[in-house]
Amino acid sequence: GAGDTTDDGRQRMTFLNILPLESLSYSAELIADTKGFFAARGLDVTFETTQGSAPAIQTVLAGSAEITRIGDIETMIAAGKRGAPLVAVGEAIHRGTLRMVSARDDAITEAGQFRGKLVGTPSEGGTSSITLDLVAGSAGVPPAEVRRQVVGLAPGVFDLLTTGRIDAYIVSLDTSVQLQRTRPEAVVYDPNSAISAGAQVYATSRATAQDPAEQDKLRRYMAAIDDAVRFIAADQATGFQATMASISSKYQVPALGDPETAREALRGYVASYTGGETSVGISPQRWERTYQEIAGIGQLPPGLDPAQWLVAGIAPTGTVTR
Amino acid sequence: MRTGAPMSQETLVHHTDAGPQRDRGTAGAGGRAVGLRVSGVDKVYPTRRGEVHALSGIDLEIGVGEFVSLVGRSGCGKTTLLRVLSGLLAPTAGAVEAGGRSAWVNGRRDDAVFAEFGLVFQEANLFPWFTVVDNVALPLKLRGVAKAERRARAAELCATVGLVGFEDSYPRELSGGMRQRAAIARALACDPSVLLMDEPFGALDAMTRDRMNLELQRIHADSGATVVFVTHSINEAVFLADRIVLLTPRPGRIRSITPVTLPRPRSVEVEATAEFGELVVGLRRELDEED
Amino acid sequence: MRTGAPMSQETLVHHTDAGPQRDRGTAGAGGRAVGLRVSGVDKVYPTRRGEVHALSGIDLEIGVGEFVSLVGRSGCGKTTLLRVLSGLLAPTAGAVEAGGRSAWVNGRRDDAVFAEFGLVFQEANLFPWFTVVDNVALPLKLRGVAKAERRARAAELCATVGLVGFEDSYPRELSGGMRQRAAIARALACDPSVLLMDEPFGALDAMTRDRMNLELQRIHADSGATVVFVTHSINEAVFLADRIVLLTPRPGRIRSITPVTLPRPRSVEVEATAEFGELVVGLRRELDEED
Amino acid sequence: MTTIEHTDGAPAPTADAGGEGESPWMRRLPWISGPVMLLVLLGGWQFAVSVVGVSEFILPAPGAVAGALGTLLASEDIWGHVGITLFEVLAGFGIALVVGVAVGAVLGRIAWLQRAVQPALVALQVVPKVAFVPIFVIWFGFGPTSKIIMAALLAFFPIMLNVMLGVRSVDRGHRDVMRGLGAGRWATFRNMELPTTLPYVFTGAEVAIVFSVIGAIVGEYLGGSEGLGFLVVSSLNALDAPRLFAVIVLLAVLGSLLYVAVTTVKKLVIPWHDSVRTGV
Amino acid sequence: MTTIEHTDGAPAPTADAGGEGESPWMRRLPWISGPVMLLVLLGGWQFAVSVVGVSEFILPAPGAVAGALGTLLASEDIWGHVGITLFEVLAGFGIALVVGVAVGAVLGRIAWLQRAVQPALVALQVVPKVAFVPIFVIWFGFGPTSKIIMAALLAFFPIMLNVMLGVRSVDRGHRDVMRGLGAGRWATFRNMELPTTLPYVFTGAEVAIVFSVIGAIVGEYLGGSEGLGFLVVSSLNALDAPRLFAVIVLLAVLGSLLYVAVTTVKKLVIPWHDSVRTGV
Ligand SMILES: Nc1ncnc2c1ncn2[C@@H]1O[C@H](COP(=O)(O)OP(=O)(O)OP(=O)(O)O)[C@@H](O)[C@H]1O
Ligand SMILES: Nc1ncnc2c1ncn2[C@@H]1O[C@H](COP(=O)(O)OP(=O)(O)OP(=O)(O)O)[C@@H](O)[C@H]1O
Ligand SMILES: [Mg+2]
Ligand SMILES: [Mg+2]
Repeated sequence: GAGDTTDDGRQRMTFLNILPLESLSYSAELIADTKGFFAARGLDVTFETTQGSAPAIQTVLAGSAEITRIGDIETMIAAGKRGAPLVAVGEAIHRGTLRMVSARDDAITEAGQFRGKLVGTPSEGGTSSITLDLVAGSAGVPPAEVRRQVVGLAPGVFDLLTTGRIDAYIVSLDTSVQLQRTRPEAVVYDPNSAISAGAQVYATSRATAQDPAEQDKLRRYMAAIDDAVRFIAADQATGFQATMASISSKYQVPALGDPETAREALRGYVASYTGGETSVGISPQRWERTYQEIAGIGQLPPGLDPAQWLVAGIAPTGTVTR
Repeated sequence: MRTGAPMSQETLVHHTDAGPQRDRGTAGAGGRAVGLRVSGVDKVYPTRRGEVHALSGIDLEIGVGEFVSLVGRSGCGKTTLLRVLSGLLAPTAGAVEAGGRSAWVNGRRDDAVFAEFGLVFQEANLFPWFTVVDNVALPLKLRGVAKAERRARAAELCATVGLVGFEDSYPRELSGGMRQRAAIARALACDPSVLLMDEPFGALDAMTRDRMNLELQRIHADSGATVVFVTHSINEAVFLADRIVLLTPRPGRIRSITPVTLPRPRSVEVEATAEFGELVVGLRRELDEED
Repeated sequence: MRTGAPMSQETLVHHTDAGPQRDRGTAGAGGRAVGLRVSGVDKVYPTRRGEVHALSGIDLEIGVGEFVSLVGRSGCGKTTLLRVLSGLLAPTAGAVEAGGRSAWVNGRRDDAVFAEFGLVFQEANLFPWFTVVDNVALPLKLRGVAKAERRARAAELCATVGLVGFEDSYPRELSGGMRQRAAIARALACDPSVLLMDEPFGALDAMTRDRMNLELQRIHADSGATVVFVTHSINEAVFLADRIVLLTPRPGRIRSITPVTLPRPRSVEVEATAEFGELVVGLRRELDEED
Repeated sequence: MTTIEHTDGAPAPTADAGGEGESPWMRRLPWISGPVMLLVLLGGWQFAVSVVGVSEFILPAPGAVAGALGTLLASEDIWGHVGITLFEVLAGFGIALVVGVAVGAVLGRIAWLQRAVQPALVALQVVPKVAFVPIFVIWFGFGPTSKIIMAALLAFFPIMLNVMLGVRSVDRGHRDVMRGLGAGRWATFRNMELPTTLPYVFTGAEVAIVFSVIGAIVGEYLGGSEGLGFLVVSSLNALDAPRLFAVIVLLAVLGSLLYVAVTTVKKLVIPWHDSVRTGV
Repeated sequence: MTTIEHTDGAPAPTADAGGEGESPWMRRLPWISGPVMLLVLLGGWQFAVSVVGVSEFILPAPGAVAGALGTLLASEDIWGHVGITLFEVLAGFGIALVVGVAVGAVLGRIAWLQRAVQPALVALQVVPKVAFVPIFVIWFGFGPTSKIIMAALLAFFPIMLNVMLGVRSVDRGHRDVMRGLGAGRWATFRNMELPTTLPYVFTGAEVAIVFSVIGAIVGEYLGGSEGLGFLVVSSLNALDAPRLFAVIVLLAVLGSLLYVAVTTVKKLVIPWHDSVRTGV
């Protein structure tokens, strides 16, 4: 709903989450909402869920929502390979949040070990699969030598590991934390040690990013996210007491049911928040590096200018300190 | 149509005792205004095994208010002819007219022509989802008669056909003969000006049948309706009809048309008269000759 | 059962001219071995509107090879009694026996008792997915007769009932009377030792009916089958039966049992005899008295 | 020779039993068999978990699920989710019923039209709806509309095909009666085709209500943050197996209740039909 | 007074037209209407893209899709995917047909059993299958088995319910005939219930074949790396809209062909039934 305002004069905008909103992955959004950072910036943000990033991109391109948060890989492929008028305007999670889980008796701790393995992915042809290509590629393993199998996402997938149906599978940061706590035999591999791709960026359509009125909303949105990220990072000192309380005041996040796991996951997210050069900005150098990595495994044509898919001046500059 | 004209007895005698082919071609309505007319009607049923020629060169005029019986051997085409007359079956060739209007226009039935027809089929064809009284009241319902009124009229008709006490039964709770009687009541419900009946009393015992015959005669006299009545009982045909049309099979043709000049109203005693006996014997002989 | 025993004529006369309640209670099989026996049979149909008492206190013994006709007014319970005899309907009270075995054991039908029964229903009940010859051959198919053999036998039966040329037609391509004849052929297909027929000739013209009557008489004589034959024609009942059971309605009770001692085989001329006439008139009078 | 007296308590003889109503024993049966089946299911489940040793992440123990169900039912917003899903299912089913009966009745009578549009209808069915989620969003927004459409799409086909079968199964004799009475299209539909077709409509509806539930849930998977389908996804994401199965139990109960509602309506609307008198 | 002569070429009169076979015109109609409908569809589609301006990432232009379809069909492994999906659909449908007819026939005859197990069958239907994917995988592996089960599950219900309706719609007179002949259960089924039920089975099968396609595709979404469902998801995730729609077109064609196959079999198997004689 572009242009609409609420009774008290706040502007409405829609954010698309590609997972259920009630997950720690969206802590920044949840805090910005519950702590009133959006309201303070004159925004009334509606969260809508789409299943996966592809519909989110399509919906943003169609103008039915202003902004979404997706992987840098998807953004580049959409813009670079498909020519979609999609641009990144900010980045809150600077380090990849995907993790590869394997079982202790056949643990995977290095990229090279993926050769010949059967890896479960949540969905076919998406970020997780390309991330796996990148990881394997970083150790000189061609993508074709890593077999993969869509296993979806369910509590029982880990048992496919233990029964030997798969050798590893790809999960999100929260899930990996939870698995490590509930399944002692789980071994987690962090792809950030091998690749620089994997950040999560705020994306919008080029048309939205170029419209001055919309630009203003986006700017305020990113500012509120900046506030939220700083709030959470600062809250680490108190063991995320305030963060968890604030989120729980409005949202029923299942992960908060187990505060220890939640703290662990939040620590991971804070590491990701603070892992960039600026708080919510995109580092052009890293952006370029990511492009090179993806082009290196043939998922993007070589010789493009990835800066084309960036719109600077929307995310506030400034760094966070932990 | 609801003129209540008394039955005229001056119908022309078309029947002679000469050879079996006599009287084919034109069969007049007997001096009355023509109510139903079929001319040159052929009916061929296409089946997987080839064509079945059910009717061939049927010409027949039926006067307004006339009572015509159709007799003939099983499978000779009586039902087919009745269905052609009722507009339910398109003839393969030939024309059908009712009340001076052509029934078929460009291969489509002209529904208006058949609006005042009452039909009784060889099967009862009651709707299992309606009770007896609702089945009987159906024609009234279609004409928009109010519920209370049509139920009252239907109850009356149930009494006429001897179904008192079964008004609220479902058809499956009736015996075969009772079902057929309900179907007759349904056909009478909207005071039809043309009544086409296909062996309506076939499933009835003699007593009930006699009573129904008298009832039908009364209805015919009171309403002045044109009636075409298929039966396999020659006695019944003679008892009821002004003219008797005899069909021969394969393909169905009109073999003869016999006028019945017995005075009306006829009582059961008429069956004992010599004239009645002669007519019956004559017709039976004709039927027997076929072999 | 396939004894081919000649018809014995020494059946006991149970019928007297005394009051309408005479002869109820026991109705013997007339000196033969008992083929079918019902005793104290009551049938009550429960309906939404309360109970319909269709049969009350029926006691009847039918001898092996005997031909019994059931007559009575429409709705008096003929079909109900036939269905009870055929084991299709459980009596509300009372016992049914066939060939000395009880038909109902703990509320379940003993199928073996009815294995050699042939049934003709008031409706033809042909299967629309079978051709005429396949419909007729169905009982043979169920008995495991080879295809060629059963088709040959079925074709013979089609000829018996006058359906030559229609063997490969589907039922919907037949006239009403032809369908009923196919149903009769089906009932005859497995040479039943007991034949239960519900107004089988109701839809036939007089000629065809006479022929079928003669045919049925021949079959009965040749096979020695026990036959129970529902009809609404008293003439037909007298012509065919050894004994005539007259039912009165509401609830259905046996009013009288009339033995017919006319010599067999009977030809059409028997209808002109005084004895025949007396029997018909007597039965008709009895029926008329009911009102 | 035994004399039988059928009294009310004894099981009715099988012959013509249909016509004689059903015994009270039959009517009470589901109330006995239901719990028995449930116990068997729970037993088998518990057996799988504790003896076969199926991982509790794949199949949590019944006790754990019961606990999660308790928590779920105690939470305030569960009824909101149930209500949303119920609304979507009923709305989708209602649309499918009306459109399915209308389209089925028309196509059943007009053979050339049926031949003409059938391929399109089939294609519409098999096309994967995931592909159209963004179009749905653009056209209908994020609300329940797209889920209702999903439910209606899945429910439509069985109803339509069954109505078509029903309209074509009309007895020829009955059709003759109506044509003989010169009944118009509407009167014919009202008095003959509809009653003939109702048993078919109900069979279609029994299939359809189940598929509308599936449709609504799938719709909720694909987008939105409300309803039981969303709870399934969020439990999956939270790796909360007991809660997942608790939601599944809720869904199974909801589906069964809706199904029972349809069969109950059937019994009220078409008491004359054999499919009612001999059971269900 | 006009004299009518119905010759072969003229449209048959509506009265009893059903009994007189269908005109050649009718038989040719789908071959005319099909392309016409296709053109209308393509026109509307092109209109949406070029005039309404739906984004090409949501709805690519027909031309782009045709191009992608060409590429897709030219690639070698597409037939492998089609084959896998076809196999899953047919296997699932076959299982559903056999089990559905058997269960439907049994439940249709034994009312108490039907009452007892119906709730379980309904619950089985509405339960979201995503939750059981890991169980499926552990029990049946990643192969086509779990997709076949999915297809069979979705297809089973309409067949079963229609068979139940069919068995209960058996004419009472026909039943009397078989009981009068002392026919056993199997003979009764073979000669009476099956022929009566076949039109219902086919209506169920028409619904079911469509739902097996849906089931197999959904199964492929949830796991596995083969088949058209896999191609849908991978195209979707790669944001390759033209390819996505090319796969959808393939699916629509596949589904329609399967549907036409079922109706063709119907025409061969039950030529006597009205639903055949009055059109498809
Ligand atoms: N299924 C049923 N349910 C309720 N009542 C029934 C049922 N079948 C028959 N009846 C009633 O039982 C009585 C006897 O019916 P039955 O069919 O035996 O008569 P019938 O002598 O065969 O008559 P007809 O000569 O007309 O066929 C009738 O009053 C009828 O209404
Ligand atoms: N729908 C049909 N398809 C093919 N042939 C048919 C059809 N209906 C009737 N016939 C054939 O047409 C002929 C005449 O049938 P019709 O029903 O008119 O006879 P009918 O005189 O009414 O006989 P009945 O007294 O036995 O009812 C028969 O040979 C029959 O086989
Ligand atoms: Mg006839
Ligand atoms: Mg009867």
